[in-house]
Amino acid sequence: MVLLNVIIIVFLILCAIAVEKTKDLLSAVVILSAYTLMMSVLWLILHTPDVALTEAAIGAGVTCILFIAVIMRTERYER
Amino acid sequence: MITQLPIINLLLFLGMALIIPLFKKRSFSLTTNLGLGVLFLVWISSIVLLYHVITEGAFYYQLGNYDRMLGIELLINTFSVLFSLFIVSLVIIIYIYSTGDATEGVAEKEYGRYYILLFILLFAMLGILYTNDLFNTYVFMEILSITTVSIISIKRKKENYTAAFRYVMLNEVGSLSYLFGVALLYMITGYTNIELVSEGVQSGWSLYPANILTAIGFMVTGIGIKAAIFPFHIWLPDAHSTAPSSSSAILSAVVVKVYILIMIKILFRVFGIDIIQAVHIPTVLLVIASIGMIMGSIFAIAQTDVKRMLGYSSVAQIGYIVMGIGMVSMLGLQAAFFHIFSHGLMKAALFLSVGAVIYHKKIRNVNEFDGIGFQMPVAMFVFSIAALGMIGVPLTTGFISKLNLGLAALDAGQVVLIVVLIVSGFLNALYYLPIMISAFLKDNKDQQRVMRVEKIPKTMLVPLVVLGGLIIAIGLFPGELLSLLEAAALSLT
Amino acid sequence: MRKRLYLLLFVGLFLVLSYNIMQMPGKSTVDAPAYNDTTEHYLNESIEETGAINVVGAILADYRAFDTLGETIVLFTSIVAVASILKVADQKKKEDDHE
Amino acid sequence: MNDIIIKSITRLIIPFIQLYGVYIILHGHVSPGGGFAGGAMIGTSLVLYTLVFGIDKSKQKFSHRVSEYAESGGILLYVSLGLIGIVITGSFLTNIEAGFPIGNPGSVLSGGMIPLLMVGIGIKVASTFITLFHTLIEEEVV
Amino acid sequence: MSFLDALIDHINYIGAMALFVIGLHTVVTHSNLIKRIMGINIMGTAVFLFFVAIGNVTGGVPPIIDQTNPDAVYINPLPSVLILTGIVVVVSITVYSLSLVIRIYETHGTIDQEEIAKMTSEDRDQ
Repeated sequence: MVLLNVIIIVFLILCAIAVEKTKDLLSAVVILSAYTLMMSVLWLILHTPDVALTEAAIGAGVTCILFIAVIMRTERYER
Repeated sequence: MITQLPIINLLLFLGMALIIPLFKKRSFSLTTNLGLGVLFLVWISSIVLLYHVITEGAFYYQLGNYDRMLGIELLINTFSVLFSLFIVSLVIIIYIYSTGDATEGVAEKEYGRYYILLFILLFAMLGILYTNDLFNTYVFMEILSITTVSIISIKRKKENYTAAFRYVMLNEVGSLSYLFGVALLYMITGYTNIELVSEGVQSGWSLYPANILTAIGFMVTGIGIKAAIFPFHIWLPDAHSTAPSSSSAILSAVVVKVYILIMIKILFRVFGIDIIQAVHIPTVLLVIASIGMIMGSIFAIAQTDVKRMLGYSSVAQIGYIVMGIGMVSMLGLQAAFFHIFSHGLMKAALFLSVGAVIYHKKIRNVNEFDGIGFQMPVAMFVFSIAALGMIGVPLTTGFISKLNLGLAALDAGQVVLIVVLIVSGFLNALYYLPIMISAFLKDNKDQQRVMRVEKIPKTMLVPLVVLGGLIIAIGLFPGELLSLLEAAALSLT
Repeated sequence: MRKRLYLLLFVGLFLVLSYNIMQMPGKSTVDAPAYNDTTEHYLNESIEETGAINVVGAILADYRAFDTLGETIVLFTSIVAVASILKVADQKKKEDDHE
Repeated sequence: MNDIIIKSITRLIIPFIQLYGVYIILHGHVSPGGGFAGGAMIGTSLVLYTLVFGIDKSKQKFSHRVSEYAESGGILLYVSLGLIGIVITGSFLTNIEAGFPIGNPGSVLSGGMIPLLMVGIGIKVASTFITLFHTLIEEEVV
Repeated sequence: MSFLDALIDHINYIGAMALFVIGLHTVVTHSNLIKRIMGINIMGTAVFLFFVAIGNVTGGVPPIIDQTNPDAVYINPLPSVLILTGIVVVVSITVYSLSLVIRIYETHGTIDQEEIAKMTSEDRDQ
């Protein structure tokens, strides 16, 4: 369990760095979504199913849809 | 019944915000009158509460009848009631003014939303003052930040959007830092109630100093960003200068003060004087305050837009308040409280009189103010009184607060601070006096030098006169207020 | 150059904070300072006091219901705020269509 | 999107998503979940409807007026439940002391006002998210 | 206790701190507005992870009381509640900032902070 925890933490940090480095905003949103989902998996491992459920629905679902909606109305690439 | 008043005050504001959409079809004056009625009700109940607290002492209000370690608790003491009364009174004055001039840049369709946001703003500010819970403070702080930002962006101008965006980003960084601090304190105490956390912090200081140190760092930085304390002030001039005039007055006179009050609450009630002195917070605050007072004034001199100038002046004035806090003595705290009052009055008067000039003459550039004192005597007269207060001329509230700060500095043995105070006063004079001189002494090519009362709505004139009168009245008779403020400072420890 | 400086600053911040964290209460057990009498009370008494077996739900909607009220108000405010920026008044839209 | 497969699958799947959302909301006090998660699920199901059938049709189903009532209604339900506490016990948002039935712990009908508050939160969250999505993808005319 | 053990014990806290700093870096250094909002989201989840790690108990079970098993060790429920509130707040702020981004794009034609700053300084010079 501890090993899984460490792996997920490393994965999260890599995802966060990837979000920062990606120039394509749409990809960045997809990575952010993966990051959030992985975060909710971590919270499931840490025995907080309530928060994991909410984060999966709100963070990964709604936030990313809203981000994509706005990127579609504005620019896709970061300069 | 009296013990129910705090929650009733909160619910009145909330209910008012919720029923405004129902009046969409009716005439708008009905809504504003109803809002004024609600404000007066809360004002009266705040006075009743103040009387109750002074005669019978502070009391707690437990939501849901749960013990403080389980549920959320409101603490009603002199500090919270006095400042909620101050906020409500100042907002009543600005509100009356705004019924004449909410128009400045706000589309007519948006009036309803503007007042919804205004009442939720009041709800959040009162909630912050009443609550005795760190996490509850965070929730109210988020309501406050989202409403303040949206009463800036509601004007729908180009520069409002960018100013609002910068504000919301920094605000959110500040909130999350504060939340991180709450997490660190929760980690070692297991409570979120301020008094229980404070006990836990005192006993945990020897065991987990790293937690407390990091928490102090995060919380002070986070709230420092929101309160525009000097190195974090970059959002303030843009945000306050682009907002509609009545919003600028509320933001500058009230909202920033609420964040400073949270900071006082956290420093004195959560951590306590011993710990903050052990980690040298007072020294840091004093240095930051001194730099802020000087630099804010220097930036203000360089501005040509009058509202931006007032924004930078706010940065300098926040320095005065932080200096009072940084002395960590009863006198210093009392002086800081008094300056919160006097700066609130003076900044509201300045922003509203400038708003009247913008409303009537459509000019914002300092260089175009020539001879305007003859065309708008009331507004410019109030402006002059408030500006003299800012400089620290006797007979105004500004003089009393500077006197108090100086006395507190002498008491603390920090003579350097008095020099800073005097220099800052001179710098203030450097940018306020030219406006007054050009307004009353210089000729304007187009207009004759005939003084006549300006033709602006009475709802705008009366608040201006009231504010000017209050500045002088409190400047002449500060005794009552000072003793109340002393009680408020005592109720913190 | 400026980016490098920022990177250095943030790495330094991270190192300082990590050093601090190492001195904080470590592995989470029931002996951790945060697991105190409040927690015990929530876990033991919530069924009698609220009748809910999910303690998170009990705290959310009963013990700390005021927080949740504040949070619904945040949602309400965000709707009003977004509408105040994005909604277009009737007349303006018509004018835009004419152009 | 005019794909018949997507449309029929969406028609099929949306009731189940919403049913699950309602289930999550109503079981907030006996199992993980509650108003936020369930409300967000219902909100996302409506977002899915908008994405597949277009915003005009979605607005017919979930019009501006309905969402306005739902938004205020959620908070008003919450506050009025709290006011019962003030009247009966003298404290805002009281649960069992204010006379709400405690029920049989573990069943759906338990927890006094907790399920009711969860319903209020759920309505609020669902309507908020769908309104925000509509507002963000298309400027609405007042 | 060796350094590695201490590191493993504190891994969630350190991860949260790292994510917080990465988010802060994104907010402060990037000039793309949408990227900055993403930074806020990362910072938010970092703080929530910190809360969850505080509430966690090794070998515990979720705080849903099982009356048939009185010996069960439950995790601390309070941090979960605080996060539930926090998540929704961060989403609200995100939505509001996104709507601002839409308007900024319409009025300025770009969502890059530096270009906007250049434009406004040109406006002021004129």
